[in-house]
Amino acid sequence: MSSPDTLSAGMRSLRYVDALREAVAQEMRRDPDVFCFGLDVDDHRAIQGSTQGLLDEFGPDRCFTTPLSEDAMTGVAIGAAMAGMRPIHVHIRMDFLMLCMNQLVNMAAKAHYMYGGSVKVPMVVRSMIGKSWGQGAQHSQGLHAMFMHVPGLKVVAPSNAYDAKGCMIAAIRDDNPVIFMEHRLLYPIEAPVPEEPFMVPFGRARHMRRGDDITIVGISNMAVECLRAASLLEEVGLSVDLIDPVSLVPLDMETIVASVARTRRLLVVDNAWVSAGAGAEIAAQVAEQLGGGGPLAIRRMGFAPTTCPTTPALEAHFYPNPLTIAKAAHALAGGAGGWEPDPERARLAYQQAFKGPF
Amino acid sequence: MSSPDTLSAGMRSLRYVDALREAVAQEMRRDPDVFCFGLDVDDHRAIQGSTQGLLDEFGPDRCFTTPLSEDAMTGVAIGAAMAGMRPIHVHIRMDFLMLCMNQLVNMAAKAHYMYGGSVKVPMVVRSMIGKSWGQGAQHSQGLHAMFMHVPGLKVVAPSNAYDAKGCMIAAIRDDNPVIFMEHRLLYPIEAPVPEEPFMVPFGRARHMRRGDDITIVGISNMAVECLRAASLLEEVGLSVDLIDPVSLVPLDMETIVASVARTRRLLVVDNAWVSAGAGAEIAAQVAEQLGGGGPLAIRRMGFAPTTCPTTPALEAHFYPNPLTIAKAAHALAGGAGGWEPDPERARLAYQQAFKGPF
Amino acid sequence: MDSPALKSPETLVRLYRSLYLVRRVEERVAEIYPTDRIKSPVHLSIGQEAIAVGICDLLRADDIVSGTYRGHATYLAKGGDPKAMLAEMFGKVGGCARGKGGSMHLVGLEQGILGCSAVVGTNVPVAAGYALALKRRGRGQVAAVFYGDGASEEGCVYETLNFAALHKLPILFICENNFFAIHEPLHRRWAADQLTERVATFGMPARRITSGDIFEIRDAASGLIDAMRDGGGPAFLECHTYRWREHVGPAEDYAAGYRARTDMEEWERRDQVARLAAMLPEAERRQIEAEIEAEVEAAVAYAEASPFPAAEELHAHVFA
Amino acid sequence: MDSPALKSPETLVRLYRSLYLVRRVEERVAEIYPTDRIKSPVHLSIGQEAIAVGICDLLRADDIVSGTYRGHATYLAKGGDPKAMLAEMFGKVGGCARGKGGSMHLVGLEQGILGCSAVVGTNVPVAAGYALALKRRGRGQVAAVFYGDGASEEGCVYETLNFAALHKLPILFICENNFFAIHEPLHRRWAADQLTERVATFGMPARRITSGDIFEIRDAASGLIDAMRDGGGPAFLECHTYRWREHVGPAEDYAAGYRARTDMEEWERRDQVARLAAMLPEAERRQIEAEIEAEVEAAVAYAEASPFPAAEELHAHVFA
Ligand SMILES: Cc1ncc(C[n+]2csc(CCOP(=O)(O)OP(=O)(O)O)c2C)c(N)n1
Ligand SMILES: Cc1ncc(C[n+]2csc(CCOP(=O)(O)OP(=O)(O)O)c2C)c(N)n1
Ligand SMILES: [Mg+2]
Ligand SMILES: [Mg+2]
Repeated sequence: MSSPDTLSAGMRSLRYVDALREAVAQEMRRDPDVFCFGLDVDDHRAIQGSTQGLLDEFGPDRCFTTPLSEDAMTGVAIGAAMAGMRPIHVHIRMDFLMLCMNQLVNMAAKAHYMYGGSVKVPMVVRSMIGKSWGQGAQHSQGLHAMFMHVPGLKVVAPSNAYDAKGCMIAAIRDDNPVIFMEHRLLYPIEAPVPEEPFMVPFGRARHMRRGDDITIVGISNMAVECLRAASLLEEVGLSVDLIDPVSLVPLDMETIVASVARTRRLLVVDNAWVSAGAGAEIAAQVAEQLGGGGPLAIRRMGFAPTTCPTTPALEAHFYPNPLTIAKAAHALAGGAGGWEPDPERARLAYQQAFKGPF
Repeated sequence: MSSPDTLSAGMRSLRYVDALREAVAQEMRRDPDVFCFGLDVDDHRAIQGSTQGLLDEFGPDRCFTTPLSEDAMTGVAIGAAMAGMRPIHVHIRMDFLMLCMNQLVNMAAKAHYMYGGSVKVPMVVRSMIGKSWGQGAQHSQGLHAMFMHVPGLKVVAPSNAYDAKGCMIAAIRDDNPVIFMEHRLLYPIEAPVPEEPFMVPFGRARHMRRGDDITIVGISNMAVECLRAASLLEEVGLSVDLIDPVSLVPLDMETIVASVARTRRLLVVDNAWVSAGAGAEIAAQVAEQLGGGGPLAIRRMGFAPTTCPTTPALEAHFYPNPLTIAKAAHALAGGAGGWEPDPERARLAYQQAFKGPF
Repeated sequence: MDSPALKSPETLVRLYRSLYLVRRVEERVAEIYPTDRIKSPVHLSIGQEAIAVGICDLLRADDIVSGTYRGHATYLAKGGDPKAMLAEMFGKVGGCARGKGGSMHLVGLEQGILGCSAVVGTNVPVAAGYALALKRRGRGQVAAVFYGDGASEEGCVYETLNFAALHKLPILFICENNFFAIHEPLHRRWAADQLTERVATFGMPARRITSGDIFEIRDAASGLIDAMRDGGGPAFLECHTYRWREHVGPAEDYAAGYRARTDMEEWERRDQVARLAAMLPEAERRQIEAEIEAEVEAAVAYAEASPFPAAEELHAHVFA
Repeated sequence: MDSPALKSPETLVRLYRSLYLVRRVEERVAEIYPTDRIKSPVHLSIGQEAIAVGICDLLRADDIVSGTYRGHATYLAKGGDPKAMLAEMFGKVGGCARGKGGSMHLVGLEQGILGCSAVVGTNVPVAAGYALALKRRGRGQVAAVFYGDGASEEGCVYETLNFAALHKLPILFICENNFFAIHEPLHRRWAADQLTERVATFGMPARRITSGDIFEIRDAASGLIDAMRDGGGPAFLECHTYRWREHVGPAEDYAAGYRARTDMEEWERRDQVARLAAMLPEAERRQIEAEIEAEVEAAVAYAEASPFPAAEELHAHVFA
């Protein structure tokens, strides 16, 4: 598998948001059955630019806004998909998926099975996770765990522009409903991305860094935050095996288990609540497969077990960050207590990564 | 804490369904702000009898059906709760909660927090899990994991008549939204239940059986199925420490961890899918807390990772049952391969427990 | 409407054949049910057949219907295979959903039958999505979606009406108003009996038909469907009707007290099966009935003979 | 409606005071916003004040309002505390939600202000639930729920209208139709411009007011609210209005091209703040304005001075 780290022929540095846009545009060119709809996809803001140009190139039949009716619009996507089209339904916030849970869980996930294989539901549900600047309770949730729970849905969470493009193309070509989660703060981050269409296959985790002391799994934007944490840990001599699962369903447990089999230490960092979350699933599978073989150090991090507050004074403590991740990993690896990475250096590393607003 | 096992003064043997009904009726008598509404609560079937008599005793202002509008009706419950009432909103299937996820997740769970503590949302959301006889894809789901994921919601899953009554009274008096899950097949099962109102406190697991060889956690009706499995295991000399968590949020991990600290073996059996489920949370917490201390054998069981099929030929393989539970526990405890409990005996034990239809 | 064209001998025969098939399949299901060979809840539409039959009679083979858990009539009237239907209800691998869906999830894409759903209202936006695809295809195909008076209360149904009208989708909405959702009468659920007027405000033709008359239903739908094929956009019919049996299960339930048997009897007097039977020459009627009896028995026999799915099938079809 | 009673000097003063307060608070917010001290998205209602002000003027202290993320006007018009509002937007512990809710979740139960919600439409059924409790209490209290033209498309809003009419809840539904949901105009979202007619089919009085005239709004609401207090059940008002600034943020956005500045200018000519200012004696007007300027500055100062919540507050209020 090629990777987002190295710039080779036919690649340019592309922002995450542009990678998404390019993937959709290329697929719409290739396949007239692909269309893109959802609130505000066709306005001048174009979902932060991620649908820019689609209306001009493909016209209002293939790129259109909807009434504020998320539930029915999800049903519409399902019906169109059953008829052989390939809808991409866009939500500007993952929180709004709660309005269409019935269609997603009771229809999309189940149709292929409960109709005995006689229909397919090839649709992509795009949604963005918001963070910071007072997004607050209802504009900040990462709810992927709910979708991981229900058989029949695929769930993808690319953390870089390369995977964003490759996963989007794979999602559009997939014959199943795919919950495609994006993170608002990743949108401006660049990575080398091939110009040609390509697929990042689901179910293959990406090794972002190789190391021997501790396995860290970082989900969605947390993969990026873990990368910064890993560089802080390097300074105290801890080498991190950093894994980005890329897709959560299917989930590449093989790569994760093989890593923890070596390190016997696992830290999962999620951009979501911990309880019954993606981290719980990963930790449980690791424990099931490796627990019999001797001591195993496991820890999960994620949102604080609270609603997300708007005030930055509290929000700062709501999310894991490179500092708290590094410290947790250090402790898990048996590091001597009291290590305090220089917060300035942690913040610096962090800001270098995110050029976007906070 | 008194228990559902022993009949003492002021107790009678009561069916689960009647325990629910009695709890609600007693609370409605005590507190005029309690009311019970939802589709079909006031018809002659009275939600399998669980709301029988409420209309007659309390009148149509306090016991009423609704239009088929689960989403708005959930908002109505929230608003009434904010105004100081104590609504009990009834859904005949847990699957239908997918229609009101937005109100439950984005409003009920968050209101107290996002309004800085200035409102409370004391409401109970009752729903039943269906099983067998062709319930199929959309009438059989146990979706508690989704609610465990979101801070601000309590989640209760009583497995016997005693807990059904005690938890219902506790849920009604609780100042927070409580997701109260019932299992259809538990409705006819009797247990000794006090006549007086009483509360079963949330966050205290119940030891259904004490043993030393393996810890089994059984959720909702699976607690009953595990009990049968435990008696099969006894025959081959394995003693089971069987725990019913009763409430999933708050979750009494102390009792579970203390048990696994002794047995070093954990089997969680849930009436739901395994992926990112309640079992994942329990297994992950156990691994976090005990993994460092040496080998640990962990396994989860639940629904097959498929949609629920209607045909009994397939449905039989969809659920854990005393036979498959006993075999899994036996294997986990290092029992010699190839043990096959007599299926007739397993089935017999099973049928004795459930008098209801399959 | 009693225009002669609508009562042409061919039409009469077609309608009676379809009505009789639906009625007899359901009566057989009711007979078999107590034997526990049907391992699935059944929601019979006995008494309500004329709506599905009248409307499906106007549909082309490549048109689409979408029904509910009470979907036997929709399935059969659109040309669904009674064998596959019965086998499905028996939980057999020869069923239209290989035994995985049961009575509430009948499906037949080859005959243009979108899968039925057990969550009330969910089929409505899905059908509209299918209609969106039909419109894009531009072959004049239409979709007809059936749902109950109860379903009309669900938010997603209103949302769908707005969207369908906005996009001029080729879809006919049919509300089968049988005055009850399970045991709850309209007056406990509807603030006002103005559903048809409400739907009209979305800017689509909307008509209420209270007679239960299959010709009136068919005639009303006919013009609407023709206009739809030419890009005229969606339309709506509210058809009054009556469920003769209990909500779920094979029996009558007038003893329960939530409705009066006399209400049913009024509808029974208008029974379209009996009415059309009387309009046909005796010999012709007998022949149709004999043919259909044979077809029904063959379906039952097929269902009996079909094997249960093998255990491995449990894991098939999770992902396409 | 220009009846003299409605323009009594007291009424005029009350309305102007409220209008001016809302306008000035929002203008101050817009001024402060670029300094990044307001750490929250802001959805200004500048230009739309007359609806909240006109209706809240008729409400008793123990009545209830429910607004949206664009809820500054609702909050202030119902007597919300500008200090608590500004502190909330600054993320300070002195805020009405202790800094946990921000601009989109203003709340003030003591003044009868149900918390605002950032998920469009969600506040509507919640307000109806509150109204159900008010009805049970039997003290003649009413609820007024405000929502946008976009919200009117959400399924739960239709569901709520039916339920409110069915149960004769004391609730006034007010749709603030500013012709846009973010940047999407009505014609891309509404199949037909018959919202008011549609709501009337639920069996409640429904009126459309297109003028933006605060007296017309107040007068229309007055009769409806009086009837409601006596058990008359819910009512609906669609009030046309116009959002002068961008959807979220402090600036104008006519350069974006999705709407014309001239459309705004037409509404600006009808500006109720300026209109009422002109109706007041100069001295009286100046005094009101001076008082309010002082109040606004005091609120800003309070917000600045209030501390951020302590870190431990993160874990408070998860459960009651
Ligand atoms: C969303 C949802 N809510 C509730 C139910 C339970 N339920 C099953 S059928 C039914 C009545 C539906 O009434 P209607 O739409 O009029 O159809 P009918 O059964 O009369 O044909 C109800 C409430 C359900 N299946 N789905
Ligand atoms: C359920 C939901 N869908 C989408 C959004 C994104 N969104 C925020 S405001 C808005 C427009 C709402 O328009 P309207 O109800 O007319 O209110 P206005 O902003 O014009 O006052 C949208 C679509 C949301 N917050 N909630
Ligand atoms: Mg009905
Ligand atoms: Mg608007």
